[in-house]
Amino acid sequence: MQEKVAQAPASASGKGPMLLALRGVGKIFSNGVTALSDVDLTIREGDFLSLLGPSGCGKSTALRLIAGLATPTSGLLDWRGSSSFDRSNIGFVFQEPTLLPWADVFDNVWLPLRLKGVSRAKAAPVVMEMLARVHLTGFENAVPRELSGGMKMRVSIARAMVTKPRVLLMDEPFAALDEITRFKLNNDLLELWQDERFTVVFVTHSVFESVFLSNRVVVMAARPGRVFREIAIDAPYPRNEAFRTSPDYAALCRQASDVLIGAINSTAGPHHDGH
Amino acid sequence: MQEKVAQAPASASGKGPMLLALRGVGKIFSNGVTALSDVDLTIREGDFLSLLGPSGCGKSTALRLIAGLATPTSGLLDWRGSSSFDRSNIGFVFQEPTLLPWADVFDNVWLPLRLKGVSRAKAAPVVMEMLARVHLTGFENAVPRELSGGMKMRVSIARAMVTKPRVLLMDEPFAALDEITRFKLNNDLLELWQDERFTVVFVTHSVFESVFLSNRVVVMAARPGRVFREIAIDAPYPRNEAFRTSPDYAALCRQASDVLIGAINSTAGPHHDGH
Amino acid sequence: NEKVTFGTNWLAQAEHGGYYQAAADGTYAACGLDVTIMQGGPQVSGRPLLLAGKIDFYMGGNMLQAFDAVQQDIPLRVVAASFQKEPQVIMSHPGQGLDKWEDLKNADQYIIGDEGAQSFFQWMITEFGFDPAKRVPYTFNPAPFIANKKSIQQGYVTSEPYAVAKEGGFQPNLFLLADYGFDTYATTIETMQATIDKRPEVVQCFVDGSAKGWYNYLYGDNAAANAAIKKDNPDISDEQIAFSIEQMKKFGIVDSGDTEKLGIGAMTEERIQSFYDKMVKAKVVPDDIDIKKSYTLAFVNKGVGIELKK
Amino acid sequence: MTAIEEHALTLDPEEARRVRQERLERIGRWLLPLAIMILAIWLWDRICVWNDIPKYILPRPGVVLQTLFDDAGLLFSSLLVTLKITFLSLLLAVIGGVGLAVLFAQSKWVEMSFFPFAIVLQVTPIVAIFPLINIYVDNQTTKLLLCAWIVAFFPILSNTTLGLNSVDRNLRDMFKLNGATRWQQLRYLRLPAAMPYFLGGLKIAGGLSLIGAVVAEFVAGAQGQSSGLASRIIEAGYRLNAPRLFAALILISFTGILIFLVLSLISHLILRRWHESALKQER
Amino acid sequence: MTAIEEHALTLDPEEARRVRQERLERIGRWLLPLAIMILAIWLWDRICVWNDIPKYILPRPGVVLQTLFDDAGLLFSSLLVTLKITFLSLLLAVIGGVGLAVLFAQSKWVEMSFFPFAIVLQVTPIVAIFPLINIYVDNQTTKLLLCAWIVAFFPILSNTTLGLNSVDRNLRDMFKLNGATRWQQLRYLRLPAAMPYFLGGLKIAGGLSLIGAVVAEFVAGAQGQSSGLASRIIEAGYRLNAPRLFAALILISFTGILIFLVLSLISHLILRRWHESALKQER
Ligand SMILES: Nc1ncnc2c1ncn2[C@@H]1O[C@H](COP(=O)(O)OP(=O)(O)OP(=O)(O)O)[C@@H](O)[C@H]1O
Ligand SMILES: Nc1ncnc2c1ncn2[C@@H]1O[C@H](COP(=O)(O)OP(=O)(O)OP(=O)(O)O)[C@@H](O)[C@H]1O
Ligand SMILES: [Mg+2]
Ligand SMILES: [Mg+2]
Repeated sequence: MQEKVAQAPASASGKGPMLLALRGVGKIFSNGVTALSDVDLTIREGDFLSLLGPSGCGKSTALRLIAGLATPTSGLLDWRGSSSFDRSNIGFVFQEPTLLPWADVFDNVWLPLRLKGVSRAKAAPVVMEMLARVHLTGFENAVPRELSGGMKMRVSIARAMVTKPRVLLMDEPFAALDEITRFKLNNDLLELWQDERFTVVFVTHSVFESVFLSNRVVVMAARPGRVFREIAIDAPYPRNEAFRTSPDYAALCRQASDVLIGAINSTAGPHHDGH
Repeated sequence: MQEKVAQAPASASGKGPMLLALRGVGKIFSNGVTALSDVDLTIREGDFLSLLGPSGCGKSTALRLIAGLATPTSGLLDWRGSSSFDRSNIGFVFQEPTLLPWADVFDNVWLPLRLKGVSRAKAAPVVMEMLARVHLTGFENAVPRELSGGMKMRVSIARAMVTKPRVLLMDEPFAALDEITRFKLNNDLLELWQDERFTVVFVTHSVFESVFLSNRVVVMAARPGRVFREIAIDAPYPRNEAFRTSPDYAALCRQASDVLIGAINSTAGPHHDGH
Repeated sequence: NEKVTFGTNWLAQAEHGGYYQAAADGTYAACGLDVTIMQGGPQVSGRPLLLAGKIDFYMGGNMLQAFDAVQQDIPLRVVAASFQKEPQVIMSHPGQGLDKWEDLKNADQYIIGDEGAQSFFQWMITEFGFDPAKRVPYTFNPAPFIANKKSIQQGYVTSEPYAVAKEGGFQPNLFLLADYGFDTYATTIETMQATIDKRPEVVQCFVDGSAKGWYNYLYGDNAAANAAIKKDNPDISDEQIAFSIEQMKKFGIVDSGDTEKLGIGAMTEERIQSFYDKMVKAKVVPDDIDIKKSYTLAFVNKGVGIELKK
Repeated sequence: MTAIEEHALTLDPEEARRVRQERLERIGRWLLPLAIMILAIWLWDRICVWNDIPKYILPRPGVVLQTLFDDAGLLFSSLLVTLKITFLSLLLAVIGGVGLAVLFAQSKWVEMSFFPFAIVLQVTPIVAIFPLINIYVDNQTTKLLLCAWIVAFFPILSNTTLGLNSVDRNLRDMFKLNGATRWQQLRYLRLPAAMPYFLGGLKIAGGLSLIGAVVAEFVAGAQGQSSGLASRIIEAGYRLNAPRLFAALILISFTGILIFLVLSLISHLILRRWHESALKQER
Repeated sequence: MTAIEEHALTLDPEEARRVRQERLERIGRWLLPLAIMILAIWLWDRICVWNDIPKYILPRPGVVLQTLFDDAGLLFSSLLVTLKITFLSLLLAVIGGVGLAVLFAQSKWVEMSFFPFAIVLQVTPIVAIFPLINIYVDNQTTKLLLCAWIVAFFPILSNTTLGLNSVDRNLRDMFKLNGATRWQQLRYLRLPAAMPYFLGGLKIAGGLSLIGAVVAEFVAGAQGQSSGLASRIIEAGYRLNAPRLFAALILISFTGILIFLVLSLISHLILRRWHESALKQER
């Protein structure tokens, strides 16, 4: 809320105050896999930052580091400006739905609010609104195993957004959705973002999606996972169907695509040689 | 193998002998949800059929019915021509990776062969080749929890293909992969399909992918799940990057997209009204 | 030599001395038996083995169970009574108002084992007004008795009083049940009618051997028997054994009354009948049991071994 | 409709087999166990007859049944006494087991420090420590409960601890991220997730608390007049009254089976919406 | 590097707290349980002294320790006898429990038909049926094993059955699709999936087979020289040799803890690569 006031009007490249900087961050898992190596990345308040990169390049790992669910084995995370950033201000959409299997859809979405002490009755309107946003009205009482893959993912998205977090970390939230629904949700998300000016770090596999949504696209390369190139998407917001069909968009997509191809080809390791 | 001989040369629309027909198939789950209603669909040998449709429209359910993992509550499946079709000739890529959590990547891919009595040593070259195809060389000894989401999915794909099944059912196999890798795997799959002439039923959310790969796209609509329209993709095989940039392709994609929008809008139910 | 097995009802102790003696010094062997002694324990019951014919002889506690057997149509016979007196005592703390038999029922707690509860305690209830609600099981550890001055506990006159005196540091009052009318024979030798019918000589040999064994154990050199006892039950101490023997002599447990003439193991019809009548009167057993079926005097009262008494 | 279905049956023999088997299974599910039970009883009878086993060793089932009828008053009032201890001790086992498991789940320290004591309780023979209990506990019911509880609590503790530690990592992360307190994490995540394990432990503990109640009475004795089945067994054993002994045993066995069935039902009702072990295979 | 890390510590107090706690935990994990154990023993001693508890009721730990030393020969040879029965019966419990669970997993019919018998075994007091065993089983070791087995097998059976029924539905479908035989499904899917449950049952059964061995000996009696700890306990109790009694109890307790630790280690080694309960929280 305060951010909205403190914030410069909607702009393309992040000009907000710095929220978080990853400085030389590396992550080596105990089995010896280097998931991330020497990642430098600055995230500004109000950024819509997309992470793009081949499978296994460390996108999810980066998100987990940012959320504080994992700690870097080298380097550091600098939450300057909000030195003790309250992690319950983070909304996280995991790559897998991660729902409580024993709770129904309503309870799953209610959960974050419940943990903050909001009663069922009080939470109900908010929860129902979020469910409507992800087109799940009518499924409040279904348990996860009665849902399709995409529906589960949408419950997960609703849950992450229900608290109106200041920072939203999303790990391929729309991967399991058809393109039309995906576009709709893209638009919804952008609208919301412009209204509330939270910060988004968005992992996606779709070049189109990343360009359409974000003001910055960070392309990562694998083995070891690292930042390959950063692309500023300087198109103005609001973006809509017109933007989606504009030549600017196409050009940016091509550019991002080329960078991604570069990233994939730069990947060391034997398994890409054959192709 | 015999199919290859019996088969007319690679053609766009399915002209092979009928493999399976769904006749008025409906599926109502015990919680009362109608997942499928009155679905008629004929699958010919050698078809590459894509199922396209909004989330929750019953694509996965249809695949499970075909595989015999579920039974229709009305209508019937007609495996004419191969009256007692051997289900172990089916390869299935589940929507979720569905790996054995205690087994490493090699063992997971080896599993279908192992169940057919193939020893580790004998299976090794095949397994390693499949792993190379999905770019996972070097990860043979990792267990699933040490893999990224996309890597898990690729293991699952490798597992489904390792037995060289006659029928391949794939439930959004590439959804968790970046576009570049996805394109590569698309090409690989097509090549393989043309060589071996197995039958593919392919669930995807990507209009582009469905058009690029298949000779028939079946668009489904939700609530109740049903076949909305079938689109024949009459472009000749082999298809390659040239096809991907051709105006034909773009037109077909636009057509499929429009049908999909129609399907989504035709969906009954309250949750789409607000949008 | 014919192999026979004798089951006792407790871990090896001096109260089984006569049998160990006869087994150790060759008395049984002399009349053609190769006897194995199978020791029992607090939760071990050998009687079913006797009933099933897996063992040949079993050590009965008192006559009541023999009566029960008749009642259940079980062809089980008492062939000899090693103890003329039931060595069972009730112990109480001195100076706690529990110094007289009549006062014992006022104790806070009666610590009585399961078997006791089914036999002499029934008699104590009906005959002397003990309160069944105050009974707690005796798990064969006298610590609760020592700890609770207002409690009474069962015990063998030959055994528990020693441990209580040694560890508790006081001499408990001892009330020998036999002195208050519970005049059953004890530590009997039981066998099945089939054994008596088919192998009377074996029964005779065992009864005679046991009698001789007891004489030798009580009055002769019992070192070998004690060694055998300690082998079976390494926890038992020499002092304890000495105490038990002394008490058996002092109270005439094994050798007193009828045994003077009839020899160890003696039983008389009159005594059994009189005990039965008492128990009927106390409503411990029904009055329609043909107790003649519970014993036979064919193998005892022959004065065997009296000459060994020094 | 039926025509179509029949058509399906001819078309797909595997399917046909499945349907037939399902129908059979529905009947067999209740009939077969009953048949086996009857067969077992018949076999018991035959064994007694064939081997000429005298009734004071192993009475024939008919005799036992007769006794069960004749002594019904005595036996069932005893059963009630035993059942009281059983249920109370099961309740205590649940409270104690879950309570301790929750405590242990708080930190590895606490677990490592106090689990040994739980094991000591589990492996200590009650007979051996009963004198201590007898000296320091006055109330008879308390003594019985304590003994029965010692026998029954461990499986619940062990299984619940395992369950609390088996929570999916991603869900745990999700809770952490949402700033859940320890208590909330326990209440909304770990306890529900541990449910299947806990219920498994409960099913073990159900039988154990019954046997615990019997053993407790063996060791701690009857409570005045109102003596439970253990006293009946001891008495019958001492009196060489085998039919009554077996009647009491049969009563205990059926009670055990009943407790198990009830606990299974509870378990099924709690888990049926989400846990694999309770889900109906929907096809 | 350290400079950077220190910088990180100042920047993120939560992180700093975590690191500190981790370090503490690593030490505390072994130190604390030891300290608590020592504290408990000290408390035991104090209670004895404060309340003037005579040594025939509850001897002071020093005395018990002394006895443990003095009677080491006797006690440890008895322990060995008991341990033999314990391990053999645990082995049989594993074989029997898993075997039955596998059998029951074959079909609901079999489970419904034979589970009742397993429950009957679980709830039958050994004391009551021992006479029967005693009559029909000749070998003393067999008798003891049978008793201990009856006590120990049920948790393994129950937990393994639960585990075999808790297999993920999708994995089951995958096997079905690949034409896995019943045996293959068991071997490659259900048994590995049931592992965590089985190991949980094993941890319960470990203690139970120890107590089962002791109880068996209580019931079946000692046999000549090679008598186990139960005989020591009975006789020591009867003779009011409390120090020896408690020395024997302590020996049983420590054996129980040791068995539990060993089984926990085995469980950890088997599960550590994949199951939540054994995974190190990697951050
Ligand atoms: N728990 C773990 N233990 C060991 N290695 C891991 C673990 N999690 C991930 N990795 C490894 O770290 C690397 C990066 O994984 P990550 O999940 O961050 O990839 P990603 O970019 O999200 O991929 P995807 O797009 O497929 O989800 C991979 O090589 C993976 O094998
Ligand atoms: N086991 C089940 N029990 C009850 N309802 C179910 C079950 N599985 C699926 N459904 C319902 O059936 C419908 C179709 O599900 P299905 O998984 O086939 O959708 P889908 O087309 O694969 O969707 P997605 O693209 O999101 O994966 C959904 O409405 C879902 O809620
Ligand atoms: Mg990922
Ligand atoms: Mg689906």
